[in-house]
Parts: sequence; C-alpha cells; structure tokens
Amino acid sequence: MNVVHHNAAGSGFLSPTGVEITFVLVGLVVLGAALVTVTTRQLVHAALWLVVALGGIAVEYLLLTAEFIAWVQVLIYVGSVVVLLLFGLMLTKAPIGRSPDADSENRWVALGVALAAAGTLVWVVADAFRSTWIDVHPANGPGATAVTGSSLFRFWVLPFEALSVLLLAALVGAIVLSRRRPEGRDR
Amino acid sequence: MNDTLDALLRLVAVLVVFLVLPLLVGQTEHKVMAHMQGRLGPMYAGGFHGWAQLVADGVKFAQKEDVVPADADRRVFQLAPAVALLPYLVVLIAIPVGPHGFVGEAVDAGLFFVLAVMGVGVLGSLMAGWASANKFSLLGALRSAAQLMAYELPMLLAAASVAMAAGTLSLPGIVGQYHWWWTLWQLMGGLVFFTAGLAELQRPPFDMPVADSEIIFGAYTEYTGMRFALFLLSEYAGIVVLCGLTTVLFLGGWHGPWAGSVGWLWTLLKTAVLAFVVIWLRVSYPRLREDQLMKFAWTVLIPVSLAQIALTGVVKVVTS
Amino acid sequence: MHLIYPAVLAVLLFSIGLYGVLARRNAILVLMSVELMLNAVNINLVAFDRWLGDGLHTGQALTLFTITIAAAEIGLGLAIVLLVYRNRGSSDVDRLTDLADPGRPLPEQRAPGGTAAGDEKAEATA
Amino acid sequence: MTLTALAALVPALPFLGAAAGLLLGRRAPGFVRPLAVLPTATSFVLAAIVAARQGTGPATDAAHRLTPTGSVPIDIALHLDGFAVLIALLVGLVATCVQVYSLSYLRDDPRYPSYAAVVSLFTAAMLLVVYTGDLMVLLVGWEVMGICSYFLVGHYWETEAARAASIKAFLVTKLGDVPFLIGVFALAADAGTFRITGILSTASAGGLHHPTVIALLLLAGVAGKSAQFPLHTWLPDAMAGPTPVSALIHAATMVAAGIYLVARLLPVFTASAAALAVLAAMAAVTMIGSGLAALAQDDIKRVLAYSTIGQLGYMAGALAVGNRDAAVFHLLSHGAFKALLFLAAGVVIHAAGTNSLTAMSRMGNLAKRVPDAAWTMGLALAALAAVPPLSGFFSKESVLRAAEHAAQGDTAHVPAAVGWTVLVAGLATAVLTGAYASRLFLLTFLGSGPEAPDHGKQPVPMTAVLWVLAIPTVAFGGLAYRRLPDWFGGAPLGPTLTTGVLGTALALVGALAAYSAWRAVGTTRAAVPLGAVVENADADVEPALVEAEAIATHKEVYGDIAAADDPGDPGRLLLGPLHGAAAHGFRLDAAYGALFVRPVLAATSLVRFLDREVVETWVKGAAGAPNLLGAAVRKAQTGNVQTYLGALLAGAVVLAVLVAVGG
Repeated sequence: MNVVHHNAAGSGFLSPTGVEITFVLVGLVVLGAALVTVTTRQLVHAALWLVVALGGIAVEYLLLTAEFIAWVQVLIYVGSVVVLLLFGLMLTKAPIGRSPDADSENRWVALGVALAAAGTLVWVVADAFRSTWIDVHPANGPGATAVTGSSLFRFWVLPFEALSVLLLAALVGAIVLSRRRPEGRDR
Repeated sequence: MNDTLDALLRLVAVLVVFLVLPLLVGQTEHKVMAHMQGRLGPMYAGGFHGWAQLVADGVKFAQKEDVVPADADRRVFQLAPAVALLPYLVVLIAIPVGPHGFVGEAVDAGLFFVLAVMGVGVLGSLMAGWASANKFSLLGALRSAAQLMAYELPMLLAAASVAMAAGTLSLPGIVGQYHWWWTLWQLMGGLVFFTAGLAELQRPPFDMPVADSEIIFGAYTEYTGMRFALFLLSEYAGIVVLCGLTTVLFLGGWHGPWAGSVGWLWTLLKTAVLAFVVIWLRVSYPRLREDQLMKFAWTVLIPVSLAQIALTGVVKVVTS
Repeated sequence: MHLIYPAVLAVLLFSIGLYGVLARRNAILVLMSVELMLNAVNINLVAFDRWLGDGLHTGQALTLFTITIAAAEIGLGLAIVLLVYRNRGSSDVDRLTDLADPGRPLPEQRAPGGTAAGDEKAEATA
Repeated sequence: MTLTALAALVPALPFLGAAAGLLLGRRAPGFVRPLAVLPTATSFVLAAIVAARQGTGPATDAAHRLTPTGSVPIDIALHLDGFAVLIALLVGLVATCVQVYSLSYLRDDPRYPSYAAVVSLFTAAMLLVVYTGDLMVLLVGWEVMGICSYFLVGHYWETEAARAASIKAFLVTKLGDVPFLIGVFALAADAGTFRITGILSTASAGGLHHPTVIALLLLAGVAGKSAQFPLHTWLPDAMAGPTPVSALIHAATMVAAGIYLVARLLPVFTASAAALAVLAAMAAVTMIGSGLAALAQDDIKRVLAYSTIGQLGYMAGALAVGNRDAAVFHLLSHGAFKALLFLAAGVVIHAAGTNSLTAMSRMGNLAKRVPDAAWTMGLALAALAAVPPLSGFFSKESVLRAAEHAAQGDTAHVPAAVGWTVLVAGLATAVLTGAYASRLFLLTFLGSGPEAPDHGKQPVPMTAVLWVLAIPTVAFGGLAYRRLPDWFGGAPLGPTLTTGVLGTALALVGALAAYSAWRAVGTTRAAVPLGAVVENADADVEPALVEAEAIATHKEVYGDIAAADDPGDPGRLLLGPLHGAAAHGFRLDAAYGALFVRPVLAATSLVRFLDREVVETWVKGAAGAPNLLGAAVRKAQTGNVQTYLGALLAGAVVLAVLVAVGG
C-alpha cells in the first residue's frame, strides 16, 4: 500500500493558496462564533459558540503547522475549560432561553472601546506587516511534537517548572475557595 | 489525485467500521447479558438464538415519536446526540489496525489527538442534560462532567507512560515499538487506562450519571427514538474506541503470529476480547456511589498511574 | 501566507473579547470573553513563531504556558464566582459594588423573584 | 593608674552614676541613694589625688583624636594645671556635700531619683569643663550644665515661680551662649585649633585677627553663665529651685564656669584693652548694683543670690585687671563659704517654715532652734564680708591688691582706668557687702517675737555638712595664700596693708551702719504686726516640702517674691528712696520686658494674625478645593468594575494612538 505520511493534518492536502483561503474562511467562522459568544442572550449557547470558536482556532493552529498546540487547544480548552464553564453556568442556575439582562449598561461604552481598539490595532498591524509573509509549507516544521517537546524541555525547563508551581498554587487556591466551612463558623 | 482518492477510500473504510463494529458490540452485549443473567427475552426474535433482536430494536427506535420537551432548548437538545457521537468517529480515523499504514490517517501526535478528541464527547452529555430542562437530566450532566474531569487525568498519565516507553506519540509508531514484555511492564498503566476509559464512557460500574434507578437515565431522560439510539450508539462506539486504544497501547495491536499478513485480525481479536470484558464487567459489578467514584479516581488511579510513569522512566533510563 | 491574516484575526478576536469583558453582566460570560482574548494572543504567538522561526520556539512554548495559565485562571475564577454566587445569590458583575461610594442606588433587580430565589439557593448551599 | 586616666575618671564617675540613676531610678529605688552619693564622693577623692599628683608641676596635657573632622580638629583633650585641679577639688567637695545634704533635704521627694541623677550629671559636666583642654568638649559640658540647671531650677514645677524661673534661666543663658558659640568658632578659625593651649599660644603670639570682637562675643557667654550684668537676672529667680541646687549652682558649678573660662583664656582678653574695659565696667556695675539689690531683698536666698552676683563681679574685676590668680583664689574661697551659706539657709528655712526675712525677724529664738546653722552661717557671712582672718578676707584682698596694682599702671596690657574702676567699685562693694551680710544675720537670727516653730533636731547629714564646709570657710584663705602662687605660677596673693586695712574698715563701716539701722527700726518692727509665718509646724514634713510651700505661698502673703512691705527692715532705712528699685533688681526685668518681650509679643500676635487670617484662608481653600473635586470624582466611583476597566482600556487605546501617531 502506498503510504503517505503527512506531518500535519490538513496542510499536506492543500496548496499555499489553499491554506490561505482555508485560513481566512475558518477565521471568519471563528470571528462569527466569537461574536455570537459575546452577544447572545442565552448563556449556555454562549459557551457552545465558544466551543466553535476555540475549535476553529485549533484548526487555525493546524494550518499554521502548529500541530501539537492544536491538540493541546482541543484537549484543554474544548475538553476542560468549556466543560468547567458549563459546569459553572449550571451551578449558578443559568436559565434556559433568553436572559433579558445578559448585557450590562456598559454595552455602548464597551462597544466604543472595542471598536476603537480594533480600529487602532488593525491599522497598526496592517501598517507594520504590510509586506510580511510566512512560509507554512516546510515539512517537519516547528509544530511537530518532537520539536516542540525538545525545545520545551531543553530551553524552557525552568519556566516550565515555575508553571508547575503556579498550577499547584492555583489548585490549592481553588480548593480553599470552594471548600465549605463547617457549620457554626463564620464564613 | 491519487492521494486524494487514497484518503477518500480510507475515510469510507473508517465510516464503515464505525457503522458496523458498535452494532456488533451491541448485539454481543444483548447475547452475553442474556446468557449470563439467564434472560430469555432477547433469545426469541428471529428464531435462531434471537438473531434479529438488534434489527427489532432498530425498527422500534425508528418508529418512536421524536419528542422534544416544551421547555427545552430545542436546537441544543437536538444537537447533543451528534456531539456525543462524532468524536468517536473522528478518533477511529487515527487508530491503526494493521501494519504498513493500515490506518485511516497516521496523525503525527496521534495519541494526543485521540485523547483530545475523546474529551470533547462529554460536551454531548452536558448539552443534553442542560437542554432537557429536567432536574434529573441536569444532575446527570453535572455528574458526567465531574466524572470526566476526574478520570481524564489518570487516563492521560497512563497514556503518557506508554508514549514515554515508545518514545513517540504516533499510534502506529507505538505499536511498532512494542515488545511482548511491555504488557507486563505497563500493566499498571494499562489497568488504569482501561478503568478510566470505562469511567469516561459511563459504563458500569461507573454509570452513576445515567443510573436509571437513581436519576432515571440522567441526561438521556427526555430522549426518545432515534436520538436516544444515537446516544446508545455513541456508547458502543466508545467501547470500540476504548478497546481498540487499549489494544494498540498496551496489548501490542497487530503483534502476534504472522503479523505481517493477518495483523489486522489480531487487532480486531484483542479488541473483541476487551469488549467482552467490558460487557462482562457490566454484568458482574454493582454500581459505585458518586463519592466512592471520585475517591477511587483521586486516591487510587492517579497515584498508580504516577507510579507507572516513574517505573517507565526508571526502566527507560536504565535500558537506554 | 500573508502574516496579516493571523495578525488581523488575532486583533479582531481580541477586540471581540474586550467587548465581552466590558459588556457582559454574568461573571462566567466575562470569563469566557477573557478566554477569547487569551486565545487571540495565542494566535499571535503561534503566527509570529512561524514567521521568526527561532530555534527556541519561543512562540509555541509561550503559547503552551498561556494555555496552562488560562486553565489555572479559569479554575480559580470559577471558584471565586461560585463563592460569590453562594454568598449573594447572584453572579452579576455590576451588582458587586460594595466598594462604591455608599448611598448610590443599586441597578434594578435582576428579574422578579430572581434574587429571592438566589438567596434561598445561597442559604441552601451555604 | 596614670594621672590622665585618673583625671578622666573624675568626670566619668558622676556621669555613669547619673546614667545608672536614671535607668534604675524607678525599678530599684534602693540603689538610688548610693548611686547619688558614692560616685560623686569617689570622684571628689580622685580629684584630690589628681590634685596631689599634679601638684605644682608643669601642666599635664593628653589628647585623643576620635575622628578627623576635615577642618579644625576636635580632640578629647585633658589639660591639668593648678587652676584645673583645684577647682575640680572644689567642685567635688561642694557636689559631695550637696548630695549628702540632699539625702535628708529631699528625703521623701518622689522625684528624688531623677533629681539626684541630674545633680550628678551637672557635676560631671562641670568637671568636664574644668578638666578639658579642648573648647569643643568644653562647650559640651557647658551646654549640659545649661540643660541640667533648667531641670533642677524647675524641680518644683508645680509652682508658677519655678516654671518661670527654669525657663528664664535656660533662655537667658542661651542668649549668651549664641554669641559665645560664634566667638568660639571665630577663635578656632583664627587659631586653627580648638585646643586651649594652641589658642593661648596663638593669642600670646598676637595671632588673633579680631581679638576685641572675639573677646566681646565670649564675654556674652560668660555674662550669661556667670550671671554678670546685664544677663544676671536669671540667678535671683533661680532661687525657686531647691536650696541644695542653689548651693551647687552658686558655689561651684554653673556660675564658676564662666569665670573659669575667662581665667583659662585670659591672654585672649588681655589682647584687647577694649574687652578688658568692658569687662571692668560690667564687673563694676554688677558689684555695686547687686550689693544694693541684696540690701533690699526679702527672700533669704535672693539675698544670697545677689551676693553671689556681687562676688562674681569681684572675680570678673580681677580678671579685668589681668590677674587670674586672684580671680581663681576668690572663686575657690567663695565657693566654700557660699555653699555653706546656702546649705545653712536651707536649714533655716526648714526651721522657720518661711524664706522671708520679714517673717524671720519677727520670730524669736530661731538661733537656738538651729544653733549649727546660726554659727556656721555667721562665720560664712563674716567671710563674705571679708573679716580677717577668714578666707574671704584673703581672697578679696588679693583682688583689691591686683586692682590697685593695675590702677598704678604696673600691670601690662591693662589700662590704669580699668584698675581704678575695679578698685573703687570693689571698695564700695565692700561697704555694701558688710551692710547686707549684717542685715541678713540680724534679721534672721536676732529676731524677736513669738517662738519659732519647733521641728526638733535638724537631720545629722545636713548639720554635719555645714561644719565640714565651715573648715575651708575659716581656714582656707589664711593657709593657702602663700602656697597658691606656686600652684598658679603667678604673683603673690597676700594682702597688702593699704587695701587690707581699707577694705576691712569699709566692711566694718557697712556692718555698723546696718546694725545701727537695725536698732533704729527695732521698735517699729515690734509694733508692726507680722508678716505671716507659713504654718506648717509638722515635724515630720521634709525640709524640701517646707521650702516648696514657702516659695509657693510667698507671693500670696507678701505680694512679691523679692520684697515685703516692711518698715522694720534696716535695708529700707539705709537705701532710702532706692529701696523699691533695688528690691526689684533696678527693674531690669521690666526694662527687658519693655525692650524685648513686648515687641516680640507684638510680633507674635502679628504673626498669629497673619497665620490665622491670611495663611489659614489659603490652607482652607487648598483643602476645600480638593474636597469639591473629590466630590466630583467620587461620582465616578460606581463600584462597577466594568466601568473602571472600560475607562482604563479607553485610556490605553488613546495612549496607543498617541504613541503610534506621535512616534
């Protein structure tokens, strides 16, 4: 059987232009899902649209040949973070259907700030990277797991360990915060 | 063009496997449970040994009315079975069946890919439970989410141990590195992986989220007809995927006599044996309590899997 | 690929997240928006890693770190939100105004009976 | 032990005693008395040993430089010569006597621990001043004495008089200290050193650029410390302190420091004839004025205080005629008998229950109540009036002899006019001294009237100390006048016929005048009823309390601390129309009040107005404006985190745009 090893799902099938077009299309999906996430009045729907956006971002990582990151994205974000968020929504009695007050009174200010930020940043970014190209084709690129792993454990060991301590602290913190005090003692 | 055709063919093959194997497992479960529990019902349909029972079930599901509760969130309610089922289909692509590229798509970080995508399946349960607008459903959804969170970690750790041993994340690569003594070396990890997998599938004895005697089938309470069938199908597909993964990771996949020619048969055989064990466990063990379940994950599985990782590391360093 | 695609995607995603953080009322929705912003940063990191192609793979390593920190942040954030909800029966950001100048009226009540039910819940869970 | 180490121990011991006393005073009351007496007594013994070993030999110098200062160096220096060791001996003797006396005098005083510690510190500071060879170190002791006198004079701070007196003592001496400090710096700048030996050699080599200015600046400080006109006014008021303190200040420490300093730095002064003239004028005015004032005082201690001022005037006069031997001789003998006078006065006040001469003169049998005090006080008053052969006679004659010498133009650097001034003033003062000494004795001990209250026997420490001090009072002058020139290395100090006869005769004239005046007004005294005796006949009450009460009630009874409206007072007859003015120190305080205090008060009220009405308005405005602004800004504090964050991010965007456009 003729075996073809593709180093990254997706990119191997596509020509450079194809990658570009796919990237833009998926990007539009991501943006759309993100927009719905921040505007929908149904709380759980927001979380589900967030899944779409995050999954789309994982695909974008694949297109950028960062395969390992992509799977981490799926594992952590889609598999855990969103589940936690849904968990939180359900524990705080998220209603089914539209909440009339999902947005606060700040929404017009928020819209202004967000639009201004978007405008400024797009302008700056477009101005800065007008003629910059990245090569997403080379085989066995930086996204390969082996490469990422060796760089992570060779050059980034110290930050990695520091991160472990941070995670431990977060774990302890979350436990302390969510533990119920025994009866008779003040909160 | 040849590449595209090749890829297309593989996808079709995977789809076929996905449609066939879970049904086989379902039928086997019927029969095995009937025999073990001395139940006569499933032995009648179709005459010989009740061969048509599965077909009858399918017809029954198809006939039933597709009910959506009035207060439910319709779209989410309808979407949930698909979300529960699809990840297993995607995962099947990456599981190698035989040597020489007998696999849907050899993903570089295959192990990681598989675990990541399997984690998405729980979203289906959550969506179903919440969208049903039923307190039992919500409880079931919360339970399954908690269970998934708790068992994801030992499962990942056990898988990491194998990846360490093989020095690769690619599933065909792992099988390629296999030696027979690995089964003993990685025994603890294998048991942890298999147990945690059972828990993620919410199979007995880890089936509190769907415990019918406590919360009336949990997240699936409001489901009827084909949608309910899809949930059942996702459960059986999960069994297939879990058994296949365990086979690939811990039992050597296609390794066996005449592996070059009938390797795929070995894989299927081992998977089938494991599937039988899953069914067997369902019949033999009582259900754990919710707190026992959590305690089991945190105080038994995680330490054992960590010990396995330590052992793997030590052996790796010593032998290299 | 033109670097501007991921860059602009990141910018727009970031701005959407920004809007969400500022405009959403429910604390968990705010957390979601924060996740969007973090992801926008991650896209940037990955894209620039690809562009610079340095031997350290700084961008990807940092992305992994960001994801990890985001996971920790969501855990702690949810714990805090749940605690707030348990104590107050509401997780609306704009009602957590204890630090405000006293004597200013609270925003209108959430929904008829909503707070009362929340209080019951708070007592039940406390 | 070396001489230097011994000498260093002399000031160190009382200092350590003071520190220990202050630290332990509250916690270990049992240690307080030993800690007060023993270090001082040991220090006295050590001073005696130092004096014996130093003897008449050449001056001993030792110096240790702690750290370089960058410009004029400062040394921890010792300079031991005849002047220093003898004065240190005097200081040790008086301090020991005062401490022993205080044991009884302040027996039950709750503030005794701090009192004793401060007295020890005072002693240590004076010893430091005496022994040191460096002006900067001397200045340290000088200032420590100032602050100690402030504490001690204010010991009875419950009374208005004590509070006012302590502040006055502090401020007036400080007024002199400021120019003094400048003078010291000017001196050091010219000489290039703070070492006294170096300064003296520079001065005698004519190396000082502005000797007159420096001498006058130094004189200001000396006038403050040694209570010379016009800065003497604090001394009479300082009588509001306990009697032992008065004895200490007047006899040995504070006031002696100024004289001692001029004696040490005499070449600096003799370099300027003008300074000598000023000093002579100052001394003359001080002598005569204080003599007149002493004659009019009602308070027994104030009489003694003015007499101190007068005797200090003698010393200053001796210095003005360039004879420091005579000055120091008089300082030594005066120290002994003046300490005796004050301590005896303390006994008398205790016995009489009042400090008013008017009251005492109407009290019978006071002499019998306190025979020790009466005898020793009589001796000391005779010494004060320079009756031969008591020690005061010899020392005073040495001063007069020096003045006569200068008046004849025989002393180098000293103008004859200066000599004449001092001589005439000294002789006039001799009359006055004889008069007020007699008046004091007559009014105190020879009064008639109801019996003095009976307090039983006076405590032994108090009377014993009196007799101890009586020995030098009687014998020191006669024994020492032949030897002292060896110690001082100077001219002979013996009395000459002219001045001796003249001075004694004049003193006798004064005494006789006082006696006859006393006899003349005796009937009036008997006729005019009273003047109240402070009724506190309780025998157990400690002496200091009696004195404190006497001071506190004096004004209520007589209207004025300085004078009582008493026609039976011989001083009134002798002074005639001058009496009123003399009783109030010639109204110098009033003059100061008009000249300095009132303008200052006016200025302060102006400043207060400016502060309250003008500055305060701005301050209030400055406070009000932020208040208003704060109220405005507070409106923005909604408590809504999203609003804050929105504003923050909007600001960030604006900044980014600015940077992007600007950069």
